[in-house]
Amino acid sequence: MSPEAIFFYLFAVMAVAFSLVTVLKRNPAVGAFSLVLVFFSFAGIYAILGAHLVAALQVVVYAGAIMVLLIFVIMLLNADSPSLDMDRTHWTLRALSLAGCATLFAFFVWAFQNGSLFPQPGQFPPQRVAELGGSTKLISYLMFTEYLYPFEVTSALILAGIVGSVTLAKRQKVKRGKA
Amino acid sequence: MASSTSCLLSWLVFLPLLWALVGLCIPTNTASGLKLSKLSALIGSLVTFAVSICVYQQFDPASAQAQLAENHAWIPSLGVGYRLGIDGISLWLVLLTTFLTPIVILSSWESVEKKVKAYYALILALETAMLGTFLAMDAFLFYTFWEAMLIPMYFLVGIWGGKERIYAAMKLFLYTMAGSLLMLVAIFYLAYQYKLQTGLGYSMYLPDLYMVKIPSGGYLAPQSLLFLAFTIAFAIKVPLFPLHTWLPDAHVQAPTAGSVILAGVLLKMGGYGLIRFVLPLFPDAVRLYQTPMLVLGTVAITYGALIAWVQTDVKKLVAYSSVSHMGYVVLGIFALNPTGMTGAVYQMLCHGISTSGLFLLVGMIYDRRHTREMSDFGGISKVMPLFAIAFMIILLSSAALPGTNGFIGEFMILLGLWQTSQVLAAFAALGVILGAVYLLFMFQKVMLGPVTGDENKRLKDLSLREVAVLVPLLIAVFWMGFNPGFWFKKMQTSIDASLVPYSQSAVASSNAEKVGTPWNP
Amino acid sequence: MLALIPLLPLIGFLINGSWYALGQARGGKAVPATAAGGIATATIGASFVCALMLFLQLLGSEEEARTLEVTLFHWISAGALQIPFTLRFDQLSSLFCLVITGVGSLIHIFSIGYMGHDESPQKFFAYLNLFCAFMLVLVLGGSLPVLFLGWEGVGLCSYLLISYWYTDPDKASAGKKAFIVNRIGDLGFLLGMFLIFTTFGSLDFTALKQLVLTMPVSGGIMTTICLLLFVGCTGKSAQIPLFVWLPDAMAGPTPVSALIHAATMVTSGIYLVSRLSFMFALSPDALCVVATIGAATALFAATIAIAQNDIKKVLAYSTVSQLGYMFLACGVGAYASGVFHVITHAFFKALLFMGAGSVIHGMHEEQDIQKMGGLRRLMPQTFLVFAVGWLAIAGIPPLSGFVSKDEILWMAFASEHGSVALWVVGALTAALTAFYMSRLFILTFLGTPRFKVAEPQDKGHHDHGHGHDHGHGDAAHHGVAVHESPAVMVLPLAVLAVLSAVAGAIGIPHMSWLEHWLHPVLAHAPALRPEVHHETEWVLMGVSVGIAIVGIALAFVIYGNLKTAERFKTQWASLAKILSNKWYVDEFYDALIVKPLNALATILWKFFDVKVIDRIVLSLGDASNQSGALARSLQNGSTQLYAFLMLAGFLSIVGYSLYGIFH
Amino acid sequence: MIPVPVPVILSFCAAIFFIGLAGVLIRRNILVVIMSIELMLNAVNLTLVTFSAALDHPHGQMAVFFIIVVAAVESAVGLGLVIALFRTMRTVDTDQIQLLKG
Repeated sequence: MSPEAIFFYLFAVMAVAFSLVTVLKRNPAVGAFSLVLVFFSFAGIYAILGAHLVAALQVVVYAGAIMVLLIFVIMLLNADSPSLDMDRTHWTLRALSLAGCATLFAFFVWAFQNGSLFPQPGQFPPQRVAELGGSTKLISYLMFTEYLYPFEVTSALILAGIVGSVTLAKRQKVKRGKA
Repeated sequence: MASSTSCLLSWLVFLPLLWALVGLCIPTNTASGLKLSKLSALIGSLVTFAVSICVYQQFDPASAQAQLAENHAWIPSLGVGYRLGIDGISLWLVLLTTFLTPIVILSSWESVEKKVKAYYALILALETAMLGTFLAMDAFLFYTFWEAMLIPMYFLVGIWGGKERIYAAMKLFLYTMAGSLLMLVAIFYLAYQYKLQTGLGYSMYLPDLYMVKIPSGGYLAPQSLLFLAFTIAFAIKVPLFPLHTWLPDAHVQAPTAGSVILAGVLLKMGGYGLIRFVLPLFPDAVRLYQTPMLVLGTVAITYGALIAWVQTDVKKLVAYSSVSHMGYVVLGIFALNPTGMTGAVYQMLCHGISTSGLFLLVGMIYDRRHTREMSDFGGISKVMPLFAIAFMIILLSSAALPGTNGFIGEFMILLGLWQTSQVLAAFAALGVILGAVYLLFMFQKVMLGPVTGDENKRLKDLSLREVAVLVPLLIAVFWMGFNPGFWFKKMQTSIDASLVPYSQSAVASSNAEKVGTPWNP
Repeated sequence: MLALIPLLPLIGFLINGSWYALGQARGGKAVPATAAGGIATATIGASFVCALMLFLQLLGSEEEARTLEVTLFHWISAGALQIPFTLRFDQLSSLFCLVITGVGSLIHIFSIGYMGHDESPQKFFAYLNLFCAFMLVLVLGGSLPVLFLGWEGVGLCSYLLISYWYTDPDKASAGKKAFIVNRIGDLGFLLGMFLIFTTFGSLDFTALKQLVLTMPVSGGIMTTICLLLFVGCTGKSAQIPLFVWLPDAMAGPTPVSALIHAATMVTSGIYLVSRLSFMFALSPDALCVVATIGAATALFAATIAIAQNDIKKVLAYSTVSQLGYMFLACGVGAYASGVFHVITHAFFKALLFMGAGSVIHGMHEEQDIQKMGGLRRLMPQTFLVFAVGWLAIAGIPPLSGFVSKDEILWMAFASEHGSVALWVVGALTAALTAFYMSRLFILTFLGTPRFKVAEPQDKGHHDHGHGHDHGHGDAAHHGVAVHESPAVMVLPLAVLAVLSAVAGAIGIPHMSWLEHWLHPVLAHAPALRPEVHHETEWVLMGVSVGIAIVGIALAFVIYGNLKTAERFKTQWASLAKILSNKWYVDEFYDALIVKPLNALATILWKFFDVKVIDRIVLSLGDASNQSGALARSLQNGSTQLYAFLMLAGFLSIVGYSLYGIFH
Repeated sequence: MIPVPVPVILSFCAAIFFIGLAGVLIRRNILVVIMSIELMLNAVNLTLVTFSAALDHPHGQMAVFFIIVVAAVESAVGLGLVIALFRTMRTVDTDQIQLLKG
């Protein structure tokens, strides 16, 4: 077993464990911190799979930006609300959901083991990627050539997101009496 | 069929609607404007009546064909056309409609106070829908008008009705709608069958549909199922015994005009539909279901009459009496002989006159006392002698006294039925007794006895306007009672034609092939 | 001219009716009875003149030509059903016409006096005229439907006139009862008419007569036809089981009782049977039923009449009883005798009723004979004419009642359809009739007044006391100022008294003009039973005279002295109770038919219609509501539920695909 | 070049995905729900990267790039919504937030 494989399994076990903590832990703050660890594990797996740019983005955007936002919100709401201490959904729904998830998970695992998913090899085997200067360079190149328009649209999307979240989160001059 | 040469029928159908639209433009924020809008509606309905008289004069009683026909393409790909025509049966129902509408408008002159303009517009729109239903020669057009009729009726009951008006309007709407959807499916089936059998494409033209051969035999054969689909739709409208419960609610809650139109014209749609669609389309199924239908009709007569007897609400009594009287119509139609059929058509007209009259009279007294409970009245004859006279005459017409219109209808229906089934005729004739029972009980409770209560003592007798409303009906009662030949002579050919599939020779060969149909002899 | 007979009264009705509608009904003043009554009497009088002239014309013509016919218009025509509105004046209808218009005219005149103080005399006379018109249509109608028009029309007028004083609920109810009971009979009439039409294809009397003779029809159908029609007769002519309306009908004004419920309308059943005698003659079974019902009714009603105290009720039951006689006559095939009795009965019963009316008028609306007595001196003229009527109905020769009744009894005994039993019942009835009529006469006119006689000069008071709902209280306190009726009332009585006395002349046995006259239109008189000898007739005649005298004598013995009467009454208390309660027939019908039907109707309405049929309809609506509610519970706003449903959907798609893969 | 069999990686992704889905379904705290959604997104991302590597094609990574961007925006807007909701309803309990209840 190669070191990469060992690292992969390490990260995988970590990710599963911390995601379970995220989902099951009552306190959302603890959940948020476990989630950061999940994100880091994912970043490691990306790196192992050769997607270095994605790994970097994962760390920067997810573990950095998104998590910070989340924790801010948690703290913001936690400050004046005892209702954050949540119970779970109705037990029937919970039981059925867990059963459904488990069944589907089993199905997927079974399908992945038995399916033939790789019809033909792609245009960019690792040697070629190396020739072209590494995956980061390749991705960046593609981003500004083939994916230029989606890339630009993304900026518009982010802009809309910024405006939207600001508008939503802004304290409005609410008329009194409306719950 | 001849291509359209005149558009008289179109004028007849759409004139009220056009007039209603014009009437909506009259500003009614002043008293004179209000009066003008009423007047305009009245004139509109009178003009329509005049047009229908023209139609009457152009009608040729010798021909059983649809006359004054109009034929324009509408949705050619589905075989739907704008096709109008008139025959001896629809002629009288059209005249009944145009005759009753001015009366109805005049009768609500003072009793309707809110949303006056909309009220009259709706009545005129309703007239258009009713006339369209009677004149449509295309199954789809018929269905369109048939459903369109419900809309103004729904609003008339729902806006100007009594306390429970929303419930009643909803019930009326949904109940009749449910029935007619069955009919719609059956119409599509027929159009599809026409396409299969002729290879010419779909057609909803009635004479085309009459030629469709539908497999028959057994209570669940295609023909029987189609028969049931149509018959349930029409039986709800008639209304035939177990499908009648919407009627008392609708009648009690509807404003006077609504009740009059409902009883006078809308119920006739059921009988008309049976004659126009069910008899020519499904002769085998009709013969198969003849006895059940006759039994239901007989039950309706006694059942409606018995229930009418124990009512305490005058209007409900009249409503149940309608159930009883319309039972006769079903009997006359399903007796399947010319006497019964003539009686049925005549009974429809008579019921249109006499029950409308009863509703108008109840409405007049309701306007004065704002109650319909019999126990609130007593000895009204004393304070309102003219009202008493009119009431008595209409009541006798409803009780089918010889010399009034009701007698001719019931006599002929029972005579026709007697030729089909003597036992059922004997049972149906019990309605003759029961009719007298409930009407006289009502008359006694309301009109006779000592004058009770101060309010009753102060009642005013009929005004000139109310007399003008009633006099045409009273004239019609006696005219129809003594000179039925005037009416029979225009409908005879059509009635005979509609019974062609049931004549002896047709019965003999019915299994081999459908012989004659009314429109393609 | 023929059309004028019914048209004239109709015109009178229209004049009075529209005058009423345009005048008094709209708040105008009441027209005096003399004016309204004058018009009405003039029209019916003119009608009488027409009838008389036509009758004379018939008399003068050949026997075969004694039919006048006029078709006014085509009434109903649809396919095979052709009913022209034909009036036919022949031997039978001519007699009825004369009686109706003649007696009718007299009663109209009488009413001018009797109804002099009524609130709306125009209405009364309009109804009366309308009645005459319908009655004339009934007897003149050339076919069954036309007859039926008159038949129902007279029923209507009877209703209107019985409940003429409608502010009294009892009187209004009496009218309603009359109409409804008549309607029950009419049902039989209608069905009989249908059966005739489907059997013979025609409803015209002349055509039917031909068809019946030529078409072979099974006896069963003929019997059914006759019995159905006879059901109609029992309704209109107040026979068992439908007689209950007639006594109640006395709620109407007395002239109405005289005209409708004694002289004319109630005899239309006999008219119908005679008119269709050619059919009845073919059905011995039907005849047997008719005779039995007639005899039973005669006896039954007579027993009730004994115990009644209302002067009009006694006469009413007597009418029922006499009508029974007439049906007995028809039932044994002696139609002419039946018609004969119709005529004589019309005279003496109208006389008795109007005499009673005169008494009631004079006594200020007092109708209880127990509170009368001694009117002989107070109302001498009425006394005199009433006595004639009494003797006539009691069967004292040579008055008309004796002649006609005796002939019926003879035929009941001797006819091939008759029997000794029928004769015994008839004779017993005759005795009872003599008895109760004498009782009535004694209690009313003889003896001493059993009321406080007021001073006759109290003129102003009793002029106002004629109102129908007035007078009882006054009588008790101030005494009754009995007065003889005015000439306008007494004169018609006198005419009728003369007629009652001499009318027997037209039907003297063995030289009966009437029988000869009616011979062509009626079925042939029945053969006599072989064992009966002609000498028996004289014996029986003697017996019936004897019976009448015994009855009268018995009444004098018992009621001549009121103490005897009281003792008699206590001796037979239970029987008296049953009789005065009319054998509890009304209660019986009420408990057996009316109440159960009403209960059934209520159950049908409140339970079956509302709780079953409508419930089913509404539960269909509810069902769609419920399913909507069910679907709505999915849309509960919980995002997680939606997510779960997505999961479930995905699961089911996967499951379905797997199922597809493995199968 | 891939150190472990592709099905194993994919199964791992599925595991994370369904843990996330279970979190969405069983938790009523809306913040935890949002975090669970992030988990699911990450699982999908890893799937894409895995396929990208297995199929020798960088387009999978491109998709992940865009997904990360959208996820960032999503969480920004989503958390803004949470704040707005909390402000009006004083709760982050999904059972209480049922404005769309029919």
